[in-house]
Parts: sequence; C-alpha cells; structure tokens
Amino acid sequence: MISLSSYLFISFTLFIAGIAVMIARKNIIAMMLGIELILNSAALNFAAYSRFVNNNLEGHLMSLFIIVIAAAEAAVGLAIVIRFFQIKETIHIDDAAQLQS
Amino acid sequence: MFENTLFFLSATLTIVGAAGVVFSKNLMHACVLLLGSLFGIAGLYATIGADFLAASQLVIYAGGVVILMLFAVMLTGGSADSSNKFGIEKIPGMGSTKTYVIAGFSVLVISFTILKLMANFMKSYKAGELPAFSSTVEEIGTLLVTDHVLAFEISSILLLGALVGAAVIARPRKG
Amino acid sequence: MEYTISTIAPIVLLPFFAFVINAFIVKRFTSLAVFISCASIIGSFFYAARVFFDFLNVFSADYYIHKTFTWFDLSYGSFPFKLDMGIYIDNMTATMLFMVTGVASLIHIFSTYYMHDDKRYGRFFVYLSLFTSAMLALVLSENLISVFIFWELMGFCSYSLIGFYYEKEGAGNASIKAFMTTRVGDVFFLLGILAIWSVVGSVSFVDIYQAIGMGKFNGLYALGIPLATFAGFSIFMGTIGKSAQFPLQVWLPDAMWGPTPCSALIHAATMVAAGVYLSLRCYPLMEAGHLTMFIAYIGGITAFGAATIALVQTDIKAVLAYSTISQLGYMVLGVGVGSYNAAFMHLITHAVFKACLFLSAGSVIHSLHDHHTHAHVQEMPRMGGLRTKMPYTFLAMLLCTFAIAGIPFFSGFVSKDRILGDALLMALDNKAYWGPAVLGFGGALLTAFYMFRMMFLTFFGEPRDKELYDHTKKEGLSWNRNVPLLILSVFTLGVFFSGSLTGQGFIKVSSEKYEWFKTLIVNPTKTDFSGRQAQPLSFTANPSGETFSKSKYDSTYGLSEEKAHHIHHVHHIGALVSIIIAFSGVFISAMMYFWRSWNPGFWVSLFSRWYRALQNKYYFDDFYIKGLIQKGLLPLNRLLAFIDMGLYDRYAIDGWEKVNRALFTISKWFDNIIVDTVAVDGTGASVRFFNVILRTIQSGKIQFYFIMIILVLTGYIWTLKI
Amino acid sequence: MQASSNLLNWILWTPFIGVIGVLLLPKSKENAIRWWSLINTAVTFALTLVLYSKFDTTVPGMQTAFNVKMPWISSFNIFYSLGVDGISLPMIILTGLLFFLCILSSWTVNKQVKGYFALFLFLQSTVFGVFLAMDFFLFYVYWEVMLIPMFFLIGIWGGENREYAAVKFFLYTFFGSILMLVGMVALYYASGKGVDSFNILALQGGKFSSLNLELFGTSVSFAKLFFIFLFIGFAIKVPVFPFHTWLPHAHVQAPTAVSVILAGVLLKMGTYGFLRIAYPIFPAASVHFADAIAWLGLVNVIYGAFCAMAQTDVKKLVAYSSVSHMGFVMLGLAAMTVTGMNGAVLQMFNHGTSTAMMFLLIGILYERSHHRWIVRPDGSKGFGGLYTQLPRFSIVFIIAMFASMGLPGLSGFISEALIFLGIYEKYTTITVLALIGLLLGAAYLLWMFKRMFFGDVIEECKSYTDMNAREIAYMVPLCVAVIVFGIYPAPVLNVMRASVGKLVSMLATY
Repeated sequence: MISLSSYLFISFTLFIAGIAVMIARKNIIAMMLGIELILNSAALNFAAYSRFVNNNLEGHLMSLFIIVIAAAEAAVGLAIVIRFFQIKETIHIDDAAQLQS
Repeated sequence: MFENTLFFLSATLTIVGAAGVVFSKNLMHACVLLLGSLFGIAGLYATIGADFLAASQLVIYAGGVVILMLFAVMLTGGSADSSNKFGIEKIPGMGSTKTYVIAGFSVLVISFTILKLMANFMKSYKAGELPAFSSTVEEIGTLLVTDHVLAFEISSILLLGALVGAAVIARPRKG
Repeated sequence: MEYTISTIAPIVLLPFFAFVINAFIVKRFTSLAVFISCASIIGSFFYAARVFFDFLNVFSADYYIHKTFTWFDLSYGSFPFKLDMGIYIDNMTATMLFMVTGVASLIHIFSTYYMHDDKRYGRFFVYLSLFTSAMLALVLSENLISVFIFWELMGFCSYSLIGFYYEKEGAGNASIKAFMTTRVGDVFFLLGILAIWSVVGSVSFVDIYQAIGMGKFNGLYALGIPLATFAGFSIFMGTIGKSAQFPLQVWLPDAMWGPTPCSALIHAATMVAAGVYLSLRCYPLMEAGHLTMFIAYIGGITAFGAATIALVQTDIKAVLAYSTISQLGYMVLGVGVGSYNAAFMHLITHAVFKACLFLSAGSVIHSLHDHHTHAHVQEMPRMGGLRTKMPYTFLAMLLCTFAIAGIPFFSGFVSKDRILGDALLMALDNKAYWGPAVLGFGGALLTAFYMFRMMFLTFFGEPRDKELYDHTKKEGLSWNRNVPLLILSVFTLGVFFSGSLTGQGFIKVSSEKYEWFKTLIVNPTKTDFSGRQAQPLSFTANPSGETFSKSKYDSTYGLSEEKAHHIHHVHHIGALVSIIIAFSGVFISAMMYFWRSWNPGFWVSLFSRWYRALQNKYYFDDFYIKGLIQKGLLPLNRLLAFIDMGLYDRYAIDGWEKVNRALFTISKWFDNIIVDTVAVDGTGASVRFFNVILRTIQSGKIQFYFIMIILVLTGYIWTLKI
Repeated sequence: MQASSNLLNWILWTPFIGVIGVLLLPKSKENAIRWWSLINTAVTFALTLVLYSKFDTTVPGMQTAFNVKMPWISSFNIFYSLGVDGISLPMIILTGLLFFLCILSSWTVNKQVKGYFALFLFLQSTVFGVFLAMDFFLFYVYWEVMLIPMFFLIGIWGGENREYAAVKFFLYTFFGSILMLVGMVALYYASGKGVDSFNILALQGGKFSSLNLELFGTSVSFAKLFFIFLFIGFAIKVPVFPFHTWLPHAHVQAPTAVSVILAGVLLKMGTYGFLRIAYPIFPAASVHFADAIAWLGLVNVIYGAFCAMAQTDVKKLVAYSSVSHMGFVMLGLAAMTVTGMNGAVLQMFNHGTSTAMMFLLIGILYERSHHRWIVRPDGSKGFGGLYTQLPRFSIVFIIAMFASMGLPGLSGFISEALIFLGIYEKYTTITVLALIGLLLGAAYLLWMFKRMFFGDVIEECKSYTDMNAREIAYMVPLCVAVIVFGIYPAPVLNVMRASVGKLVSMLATY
C-alpha cells in the first residue's frame, strides 16, 4: 500500500510548493524557505529510491550530504541577507538587481 | 499498522506545512510551518527505515536551519519603521496576486512536466519484496569513512568554508 | 742559495699585504698603517737584497730563476690555450729589485716626514704600498701579459696619486691627462702583445727570445711591414707612453700635482723607468725589427727637447720633471744605439740621483711655508740663499746635481758618458745616427746648465723673498728628513757602479779587470735560450754559475785589433767631449746666475719666439687638448650623439609611429565610408533591435531568471523522446 | 632520462613562490613584503650556489644530472624541459646574485610596494626561465613573459618620461620576438614536427645547412634566412648597433634596480641566445655571417663609446657604455675561437657585475640628489667635489669605474684580453680599431669622474650623506666579485670551459 509512488507524490508536492514559494514571494528569506523545500524534496526522493529500488545505503548518504549542503547554503545565504540588509535596509528581492552599487 | 499511521500522519504534516509555507501571509508563520513540514519529512524517513537520516533531519533542520531563519527574520526587522530611506518596505509582502498567478502558471507547467517524466517510470516499476529494517547508523558510518571518505571530507571543508564565509560576510564594516 | 716560493714571494707580497691591511685600517689606525707600510717595504728590501747579493756572488751571465704556474687553462680538445704566470729573475731583475726596494724604502721613510701633516697621511701610504708591490711584480714578471697587468696597475696608482689633492681642479685634469696619455701607449702595448701571441703562442720572455732565435718573426705583416717591426713598434709605443717620450711626454710635467715623494718614487725613479725596462726586456725584438734608429731618434729628440723646456721653468719641481723626461730620453737613446748595458745602468743611476733630487726638492718645498696663502712655495724666484738654512739638503742635492750634470767620478757621468760614446760610435759608423748623437751631446750641455741654474737660484745668492726666508727654520739632522737624502746621495758616487769588486773578488775576465756592472748585465741576444724551460714553483735546483766568456759582454770581442782600438778611441773622445760639455754648461750657468756677469734677459729677448715656444712647451698641450680633443673629439662625439638620439632614434625609429598613424588614418577612412556606413550600419540597426529585447531580459531580477530557467528546462524536457 | 634532481625546478619556481607570498601579504605591511622578498631571493641565490657546487666542470654540454623534462603540450611536442650547462650557469648565478642585491637596493621604493616586489620577483622567475629552458617554445614563452613585468616596472616606477620608454622597450623587443617566433615555427616545420621539433639540443648541429626555400621565385638558404631572423631577435636584446636606441631611454627612465637588472642580466639574454640557439642550430650560417657580426660588434664598441662621451646625464653615459661593452661580447662571439668565446661569456658575467655596480651607485647618488646631470643643460655643474663629500662612495665608485674600463686586477680586463686574443688572428684590422674603444672607454669614464668627483664641493652637494650600512652591504659582494674574479678568474672559466669548447669545436667543422 505504501509504495514508492506515495513518497514520490509527497516529494512532488514539496517541490511544487518550493517552486511556487520561490516565484511568488518578494522576500529573500521567504524565497530561501522555498529553496529548503526543494532540497528536502530531492532528499526524500533519494531516500525513497534507496529503500524501494536499490536497497542499499547510497541514497541515504546522498540525503545526508544534501542536508549538509543545505545547512551551509542557509548559513551563507542568510549571512548575505543580513549584509544586504545592513547596506540597503531592505530584503526586497528586486532591489538586489544590480551587481554593484 | 503503526507504520501506516505514521506515514499518513507524517505525509499530512509535510503537505500541510508546505502548503502553509506557500500561502501564509506572515513570514514568521511561514517559518514555523516550514518547521512542521520538516518534522513531517523526518517522520517519512522513519517510515522507510532511515533512522539516522531522520535524526539528522531533526537535529540539523529543526535545530539549526530553521532557528537560523528565525534569527535572520528577527535581525532584518530593524526599527519600528516599516519602510527604509528609499521608501521601500523593509520586510516586503509575501507576494501579490500578480506573483501568485505567475507562480501558479509556472507550477502547472512544471507539474505536467514532472508527471510526464514520472509516468514513464511508474509504468515500468514493479514493487517487490522488501527486506526488513535494520539500523543504518553503523553502516552509514562505515561508508562515510571508506567509500565516500572524499565526499565526506569535501563536505567538511564546505561547512568550514561556509562557517568562515558567513562570519566574514555578515561582519559589519567600518565606513 | 736555494730558491723557493718563500724566498721570492715576500718581495712582492709584503707590500701587497701591507696594502690590503692598510686599506681597511687606515682610517682608524693611521700611525699603525704607516708603520706597516714602512716595515713591509724594508722587509721586502732585505729579501731583495738577499736575492741581489746571491746573484752578485754567483756572478754568471747564465744564472737565472724561471718558475711558472698555470693561471688558467681553457684548453678543449684540439684547441689549446693556457696562460701561465710566473717569475723570471736574471741579473737585470735582481739589480732592479734591489734598486726599487732600496729607493722605495728611503722614500717611504722620507714620506713620514713630508706627508705627516697631511690630512690624508695614511691613504698616501696605502697607494705607495700598492704601487711598490705592482712595480716589484712587474720587475719579476716572466711574461708580457703579467707585465701589462702590473703596468696598468701602476698607471692606476699614478692616477690616484696625481689626483691626490682632489679638491684642486688642476689635480683632476693632471691625473686624467696622465692616465689617458699613458693609456694611448698601453693600447699599442696590448696590440703588440696580441701580435706576439699570434706568432709565438706564448708571451713569456724566454719563449719570445727563442722564437726570435728561430726566426719566427721574419714573416711579413700587412702593408709589407715585417712582423718583428710591427710587434716591436707596438711594444715600444708602450715605452713612449710610460716613459714620457716624445710625442707623449705631455703628462709627466703635469704629474707634479702629486705629492713630492710620489713624484720621486713614481715619476722619477721607478714607474717611468719601467718603460725603459720593458724596452730593454724586448731589446732582441727591437733589434730584429730594425727599430733601433727610430728609437734612437725618439730618445735624442726627447732628451734634447725636454732639456730645452727645462731651461725656462721657474718651478723647482717642473725643472726636475723636465730633467726626468730628458734623462729618460737618454736611456731610450741608449737602447737605440745598442748600448744595452749603459742604458740599464743609466736607469739605475738615474733612479738613485733623481729620487734624491726630488726628495731634496721636497725637503726645500716643505720647509718654505707661505704664511699668507698657507701653501708651500715651489717657485724658484722666491728662493735663494737657502744654503745656510738647510745645509744637509744642500749637500745631498749638490752631489746629485753633479751626478746628473755628468761631472766625472759621479754615477751620471759613468752611465751617460757610455751612452753618448756609443752614440758617437754609431754616428761614425752610420751617418744617419749623427742626429741622435748631436742631440744627446747638446742635451748634456743643457742638462748641466739648467741643473746648476736650479742650484744657484735655490741655494746661492741673496734671498729674494726675505719674509719667507726669515720664517724658514734652520734644518737639523733628522732621521726621516735628510738622512734618506744623504744615504741616496752617497750612492751617486761613480765608484759604486764602475768598481770591479764583487762577491767573488775582483772580476777577471780573460785575465783583465772589468767593471762589475758592465759584466753582469748581458744583452739577451748574446745568450742561448734554446734549452731553457720554465720550472714548476716547487723546483729548487738551479743551473750552476758559469764563468764569463769574453764573447758575452765585450762589444769589441771578435773584431779586429784595429776596430777594437777604434772603439776604445771613440769612447775616449766621447768621454772627453762630455766632460768639456758638462763643465761648460756649469760655467755658463755660473756666469748667468752665480756671478751674474751675463744677463739671461738678453738671451731671452734675443730668442723671444723660441722663449715663448719653450714656455708653452712647444705647444704640445695646445695641440692635444685644444686641437685634437676640444676641436676634434668632442664635437665628433656630440655630433654622433645627436645623430643617434636626435636623428636616428627620432626619425628612423619613432618615425614608424608617423607611418603607422598615416596608415591608421587611411584605414579609418576606409572603415568609415565603406565598411561602416554600408556594411556595418545595416548590421548595427538589427543589432540595436535585438539589443532592446535582450536588455529587458537582462534585468537582474532573480525571479525572472528563475522562471526563464524553468521554461527552458521544461521546453527541453518536452522535446525529449522518453 | 635519469633519475634527476629537482634543483632546477626549485630555482625556477622559488621566485614564483615569492610572488604568491607577496600577493598574500596585506598591502599595508610594507616591511614584511620587503623582508619576504629579500629572504626569497636569498634562498634563490643560495640554490644557485648549490647548483654551482654540484656542477661537474669536466662535462661538456648539458649536465644530465639536472635535466627536467615532462610533456607540456603534447599535441605539438612541446616539453617543459630544463637544463643547465657551462654557458648558462654563470648567467644563473649572476641572476641570483643581482636580484638578491637589487631587492636590498629597492628598500627605499615607497610607491605601491606590493606590486613592485611582486613584479620584481616575477621578473626573476622569467629570467631564470630563459636561462634554463631547453625547449625552444618554453624559451620563447619566458622570453615574452619577461616583457610584462619589465613593461610595468619601467612604466609605473620609472622617471618623468616613463611611458614613452616603457612602450619603446616593449615594442622594440616585441618586434625582435616576432622574428624569433617566425624562426621557431619554421624550425618546427623544417624538422618534421617530430618529438624533438622544439628541443634546442636536438636541433643542434647543422641539420638545416643544405635546406633551401623558394621565396619570391628565388632559392634562399633556409639556414641563412632564419639565422638572420634569429639574429635580429637576439640583437635587439643585446643591443647590437642599429637596434640599440631603446637602451638609453629604458635605462634613464627605469628605477635603479630595474636598470641594474636590465643591464646586468637582460642584455646577456641576447648574447646567451646566440650561444644557445642561433650558433648551435645554424653553425654554417653563423660562420658565414661571422664577418658581419664582428663588424657590428666593432661599430658597437666605437659608436657606443663616442656617444657615451657626449652625454651629460650620467645614467645615459653608463647606458651607452653598456652598448660599447656588449660590443666586446659580440666581437668575442664573432671570433669563434676558444679564447674569444670564453672571453665573451666571461665578459657577459663581468659586465653584469661591473655595470650593476655602476647603476647601483648612480641610484645611491640619485636618492640624494634627485638629478643625474653631470653638466646641467644650462651649463652649470650638476655635481662637484663628491670625493671630498662622499669618501666611501667614491672608493666604491673608483672600483666600479676601473672594473668597467678594464683595469688589470679587476674583472673587466681578463675578459677583454681574452676576447682580443681570440679575435686578433682572424680580424686584425677590427682588433686594432676596437682597441680604440678601450681607449675611449677610459676617456669618458675618467672625464665623467673628474667632472663629478674632483674640485671643490659645490653648494648643492654639501647636504649629501655618505653610503649607509644597507648600501654598503649590497655593494660589498659586487666589489668582492669584481676584485676576486679579476685576480683569479678560474672559478668562472673552469665552469664554462668545457661547454664553450664543445661549441667551438662544433663550429670549427664548418
């Protein structure tokens, strides 16, 4: 009953939600929430395939690395956001349209 | 039975959380909802026997990333004024009708695309007999320091770099 | 005596090490530096004396020491090249070493008096030590390249010492003039070395003598000049430069800008004599190249011409400088007329008495101190009557003046008389030699005249500058002022050179008594070099001395009785003539300046044009400096420099810029009219259209990019056939 | 290839490590940058001395023990190949020494210290590259890359007219390089594009002497044509007479240390190119053109000396004297005898030390006076009485000057004498005329010395201070080198003897 497709469906939903957040929001932090969702959907996919198809732990490792990368990404990204806010006093995404200011 | 219950609960939590992130009008709420969604994913990991993964998910995401997000949200609040010297709102709105329409359209396109890809795969997929669960912690540990030691080390360097980089970038500068 | 490295090397190395040590300590420990210099040269003197007396004891023509070591070796396969350095000591070298170290020691001692109050007291001794070691090394050299090396080093010391008072503009001019003039000769010398190398494949003296003996120099050089003539002439040009012979004599009078002891050592006793020494060493080459008459003429002209200029000088050092040139001319004349032995003897005797004369002049100058200008007085018109004030200096100077004037029983007579006798002999033999002979005798007359003129003006008569005279202190006997002078003046007695006592008792050659000097120094052409080989440094054994055979030293040997008688006869006539000439010179001088019976002004007005020419040194300086250099060389330089930067670089090189710019204009026009308007502008319009579209896409908005990515990816995926 | 030592790699890349170090140091830590550069160059110099101590003087040609060879661009058979022989070793030691001393002399550079020292060390690396490269392509790359730091060093830290001089230097050298490039490519095709097409050693020995080219309908000897190409390429660097005008400009405008390197090392790259590439690859053509080279060398000697005498800028005077002295090297090269060639290589080394001394001294003087006029354009004296004012400086200057004019006992003499001994038999007329250059050389230097150092101290010079400890520190090694190699040249001559002899014996068969 609970099969691979269930997990894929959940993963699919998460992905869609992430994309929607990334496009709909104008707030950089909110967009980063979307990125987290997308990353999690991918990680879940890996874990699910690892369980149902390959039957080994490679997928788990991949998920683990994704978590690590997500953590790093969040740290740096949020640092940039804070810096950006210090300079511009805003976190509106459209204000970050110039390479140098 | 327990497995099924856990699965459904987790799946519900995940999807509801994700939907909340999409539709919430408050950034703080969105963060908390994301936390819920991540908890749900941890639950899903548990249902496929990935105990180590579930634990990591809880610790790193729930304990680290989301807290970080909350910090960022608070730090970017600043003074009571809602708009900066350019007249732009500091914490911008969570989207307008226009953006939602665009997002919806994009999502539709992507959904069809992914479904097209998945359809082919699903046709050929046959569920087989699954092995019993066993603890994965030891095995993952072994793999990390044998076959995947390079990736492991690189990720540690990445984390170090991210740590230093975040500190350097966020540091306030004179002038 | 056994010769090893430690018996010979100290002669050169003691002064050299003194130089090296003093160069570092001279600023801090001046007195110590001076002491080291003096001690080293005196030590060197004892080593040299050991060598000299050993040679005197052995007393053989064929006694020599010749040791070499390899300086560097460039041989590869079938291309040999090896340069040896080494020492070659024969009777001449030993005598020379003894003279140089002796004179140098006394001059060092005198310098401690003369230079004591100078602010660069110590530095003077540094230069002196370097110079002495270079001179001694030159004397010991066994080949021409090493002679050249030390020759140039001496030139450098001479340059530094002439420019010793570098605050004075004149000293700078004089030093550069001295260096450049001798360098002209040096360049020819180097050319001669190259020519000899190309013939012999070595520049060792012994090898050259052997090669001459084998007839290697008989070939022709370019333009029909024999090789020996070319090589000999080039080497002799070195002599002309270094020994201040006509026409390169201009530098020596100016060299008197240096301190007087340096004039005594370098520009009278040793360095200038080194030129003659070189000629004597290469004498077989000169002979083989038939250069003797040329050399004789150069010597005669110099001897006479310099003596004439000396007649009108009023500066005491200038008189001595011109007399040095003149005496060097006699030596060269001696080389030219084939009196090898007498030329060398004159070198030695001249070194002794001229060093003494210079030192005496230094003693005079040093004690005459003008309180108005705070300078020492060198002008003879301000002297006079100094006989009573400085009796020891007067005595020394008088003896030396006797020697240089050729008064019998003094050394100058012994040597100069024999040169003149040989010149007379040559003249009787070959009429072309009458020129040098007459010039030589004329010069002897003038020498006696101007030297006594100097003596009379300085020491006799009434003091002409009373104030100066009164300020001068009376001279006492002092170890570093007049004792060196007196020692030197003793050696102006002729008996030291014409005696026949040696370490082996009286010299008996074929049961006749002979002068030791005449016997000891033998013309190398009379020696057989064919079996000689250089020994390595560690080799100690030496060929045993052989007794003298008459053939080696006696110029009349092998001639008929009548001819030999003729030669003796001519020599006697020559001696008589030169005695008469010397005394008449002294007499004329006394008439003019002692008894004042004849008025010199009368003669000046009689020969006023000549007088002006003499005062202007025959216009040589004008010709060289104003003519050749200022009118010829410098404008040429400026012209070439202008051509180089102003024309060649500016137009030929930078002109390319102009050409490029013209090409650029043409191509720009082509671009504008044809390519741009027709072809490019059409393209440009379309580009501008797309530009607008692309610019809107390139908005910098991340979400827009994101959507674009999604669309493109989906599009791609939909086109896949899965 | 044997198991080889990595010494050459270390020599080549140590300065490069220095560059990276300088770049990593922050801009404000100027003293740290200076000390780092100094230590780096000292280490490099020590490495060159290690190379000297391990060098086997009996082996003619390349020392296989040091060879380094690995593929670089395999599709064109280009190798990263380094080697050392008796001709390049003196140059390598000279480079190590001069850069070390130049860092010391650059201590007073205050403008953009970081960039200066980075470029300077980079220059050292490229110069080592030229002297070590055994692959023609690698040689060419280093030859070209060397221009970049030079261009910036002259163009940024130079005098008033620096841009002009820098551009002129660059374009001149570039012109030569292009001809060299053509020659290189021609050799690549002529040798059949094989494994050894860029191998300098394998190209040696007249392999191309019988090859002919069709050019504009006439048959031209391949060797002669491309010898001329290579000749011009190297001659510009030397510089040989018609291509010499960049030198005075570059020298006058360049900062002291760069002048030193330019005169001390870079000019030698030209003559080194003859010895390493042009002569061995086209021996027959070299012998054919020897007369022309000799005459050009003579013109260099005389013309350089004449022009030097007319200069009123002391640095320009020394620059022209370099032209004159490099003429002696050309004469030695034209002789193609053991003496002449050894003399030429020795003269390259000796001129490096003596001219470096001259330029360093002028730099020291310039730091005090801020001008270099012997006689100002208005006719007044620029310097006067320096002998009284600066006694230590003057003594060192005398040593440098007399070494430069070839006084025996100092280094210049032996090399000049060897060159003359080598050339006399073949070109007697040229020798006689070149000796005039010796005379003129003494004349202009002494005249300059007299005008600047003798006489009373002029008002302006009274404030000058004598050399300080740092300045003495970097003059002393050169003084020692000049005196020691003047008295006993065997340490240098022994190194080069076998290699030069091999080259000469090869040339002698044509």
